[in-house]
Amino acid sequence: MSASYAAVGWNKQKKIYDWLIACLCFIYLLLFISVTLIINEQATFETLLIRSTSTLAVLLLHIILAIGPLCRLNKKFLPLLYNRRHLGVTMFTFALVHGSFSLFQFHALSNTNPIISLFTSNTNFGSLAAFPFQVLGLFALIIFFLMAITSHDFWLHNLSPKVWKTLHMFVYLAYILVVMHVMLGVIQYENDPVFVIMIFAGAITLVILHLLAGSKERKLDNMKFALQREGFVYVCPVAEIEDSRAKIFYIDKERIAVYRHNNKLYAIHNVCKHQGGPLGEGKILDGCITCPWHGYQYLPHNGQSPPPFKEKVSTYDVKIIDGKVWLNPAPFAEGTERPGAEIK
Amino acid sequence: MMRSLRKRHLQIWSAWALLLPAGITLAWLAIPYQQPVKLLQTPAQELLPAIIQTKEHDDYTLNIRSDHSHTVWQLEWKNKTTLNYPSAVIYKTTVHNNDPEKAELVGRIEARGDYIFELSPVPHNQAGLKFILYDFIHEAVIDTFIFKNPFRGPE
Amino acid sequence: MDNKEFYIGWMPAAPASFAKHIRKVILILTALIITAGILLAVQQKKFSTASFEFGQLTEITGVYQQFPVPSIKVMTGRDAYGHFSYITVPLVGYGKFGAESTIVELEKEKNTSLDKKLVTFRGTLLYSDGKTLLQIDNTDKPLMQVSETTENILPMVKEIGTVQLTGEVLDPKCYFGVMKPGQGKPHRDCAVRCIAGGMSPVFYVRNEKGEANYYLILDANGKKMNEQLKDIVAEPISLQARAVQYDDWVVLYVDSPDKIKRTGGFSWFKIKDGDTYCGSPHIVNGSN
Amino acid sequence: MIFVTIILIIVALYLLAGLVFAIPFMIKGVTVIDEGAHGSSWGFRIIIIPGVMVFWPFLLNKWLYASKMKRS
Repeated sequence: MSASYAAVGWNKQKKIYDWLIACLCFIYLLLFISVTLIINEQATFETLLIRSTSTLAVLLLHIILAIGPLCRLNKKFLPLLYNRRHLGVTMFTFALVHGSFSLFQFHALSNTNPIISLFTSNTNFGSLAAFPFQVLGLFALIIFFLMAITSHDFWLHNLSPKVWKTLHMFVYLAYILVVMHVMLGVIQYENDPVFVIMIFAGAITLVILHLLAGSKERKLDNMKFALQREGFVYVCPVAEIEDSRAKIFYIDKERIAVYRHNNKLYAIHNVCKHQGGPLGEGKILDGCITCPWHGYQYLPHNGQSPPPFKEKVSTYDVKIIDGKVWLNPAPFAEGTERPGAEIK
Repeated sequence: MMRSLRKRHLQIWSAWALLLPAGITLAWLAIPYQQPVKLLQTPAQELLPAIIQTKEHDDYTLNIRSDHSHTVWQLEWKNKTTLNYPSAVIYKTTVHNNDPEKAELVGRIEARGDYIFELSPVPHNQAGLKFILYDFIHEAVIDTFIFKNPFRGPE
Repeated sequence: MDNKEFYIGWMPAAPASFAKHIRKVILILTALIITAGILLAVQQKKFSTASFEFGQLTEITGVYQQFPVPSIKVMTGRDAYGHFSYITVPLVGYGKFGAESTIVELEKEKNTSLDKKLVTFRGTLLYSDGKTLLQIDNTDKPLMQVSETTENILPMVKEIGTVQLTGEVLDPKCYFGVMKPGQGKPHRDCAVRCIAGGMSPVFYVRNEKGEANYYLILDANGKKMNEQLKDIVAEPISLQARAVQYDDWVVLYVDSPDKIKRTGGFSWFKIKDGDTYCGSPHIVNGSN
Repeated sequence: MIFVTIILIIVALYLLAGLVFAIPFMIKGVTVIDEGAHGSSWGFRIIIIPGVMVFWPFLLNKWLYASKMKRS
């Protein structure tokens, strides 16, 4: 939304969300540190700090990566998605503490600059067992850093949603880097199978969730519409569209949402201008189509956000013949007013 | 979400479905195995058969050993836990002396393992036998043990 | 899903069915976080009992020796036969440096060689598993006292013979006190820095019970070989060397870097038994 | 080693240039390229500094383009 930016746009739900993040992180750190100290009086502060922050960051990363596909599989997970970037910044902060403290611990006070030492101490890139795993962690941290610094809506708006989304998809690369950082790093020393099983279980869970969500979306994308007349395509009977809701159709490589509002049908492009959320999975609230992801709103008849906001999406023509909905997949310019089709 | 991104997601995760398990498995198999070896031992003395006196502590056990004819004597030191001192040296002395400088060195023990030290004879008229476990780097007595003088013979 | 229930983040409250579901999810997450925290903490390897007396300075008096590594020989007493017994305390420097640069500076300051002189050093102790080391740092003004004359103490030397050993090269400062764990892969880069910084490398060999032997490593001429060793630290290696005991430390003289081989690899490739024997010790005459 | 050093120096210089750029950008540029920044809080301006340091050539370009558009 284009109202004046604030540092953090807190509202009631975001505050609850942030409190929950803080509580979960606190519980984890407290448990990890106190259990370690109970069974290992000899544990040192440095190692506790390095291990507690790194394991917490890896846990948070798994949660973050699971939220997306879970929401696509079941809408009731949406409240987790709403403020996911705060979870991401929290994860980055712990990863940064882990990374910078490890850099100090293992490389500082030596005959070489710590950052140069990070790249040059171990150059066994050809060996699996001796591989310099720290570099993997550093690259993952750089990706998390770029994501954290661009997590404000200012960047989404100015880098364009497409560039922003692409940048943030590098998190998948960062994830595999983190997994290998752990596997070629601490697991080579702490070779207890429990650690390997945990990381394996985490990876498999994420892979399954993403593939399930992806194949669900693919079904929608593979919809076929046989009946065509004068550029219009028959999509469904009118009765299938509930009031204040929409159905999404994939025609000519675009997703179009057909909304029912005040006994009329309107069609707009399915992609929200904010983060590309699925508008057709939203609902009409106060006369506006509301995106399920972050609540961005558009008027059904012209695809424009109500003032003072300035977002616009494409609109389409839709008509009803004998209780059947026909949709023309040729888009009008973003924000073009269309009359809609009256339901008799 | 845009279609290109949707497609990219599915492509990435299909690739990850193969790469992640492969990477994890390979890295797991690559954990180097360090073969335990036989350690270098100083030639061990023969342990004498009879335990004459013994003292138990949470961290160690001390035995005074002898052969059946009571002609040779040994101090056996068995660590039960890992000791944590920069130095741990055993001295043998009379009951009233606490100064290691005036005592005779028996030997040094390390953090783990069992040790056997030969004991030099003590005058028969000496009342008892005292061992001092001394950390001479911190200049502190760690522990003292008083035994009956075994050289007086069995009572 | 109920048509009326629709979630938007900026509304003050989520619809009841969403709230109920999310409460369940949060419970599951809490359980996950607790399980993971406990499991990860419990399954860590035991931390070693090594100690680093950080912030606590101790004075040690003994004979400084340059060979085999910069160290102080401290007399512990006289046994029943009148033989003196010594503990050798190797010296390490501040941070990831060996003691040599500090010693060179002290020698320049005093304008004399410290080798074989009776000295009192002030420094920070680190010790573990029967080995004790002293960190000397110029900011602590480490040299308290130095004698005028050299002491002529011959070490008790035992020629052990050629040995084939499998173990790991460590930097002694981290392993014997400063870091836990001070060995293995996570610590590898630090060990590389310490060895590159002139710390005397230590070879660590263990048996099934976890009992260990520690050796100092020098080349065939008794010179440091840190440069050749720094690339193979913190991984299992096998080496062949001539072992000689000097009082309470054994020195391995490695003829050439070819005699050092990596043995790490896929974990099912166990090393053949023949490679791991340890030469039976025998004593050759007790002098240099 | 020298290669790594050179790369690190370049990265450091790039970020430093970004920090220098961030000052005029915070005061003026941000409102030129994004209307949403009008009347925005200082908290917001501070929170985007790390991003400005990284993406400054892109923002500079956008700023120049926006001021050219305004003039013409």
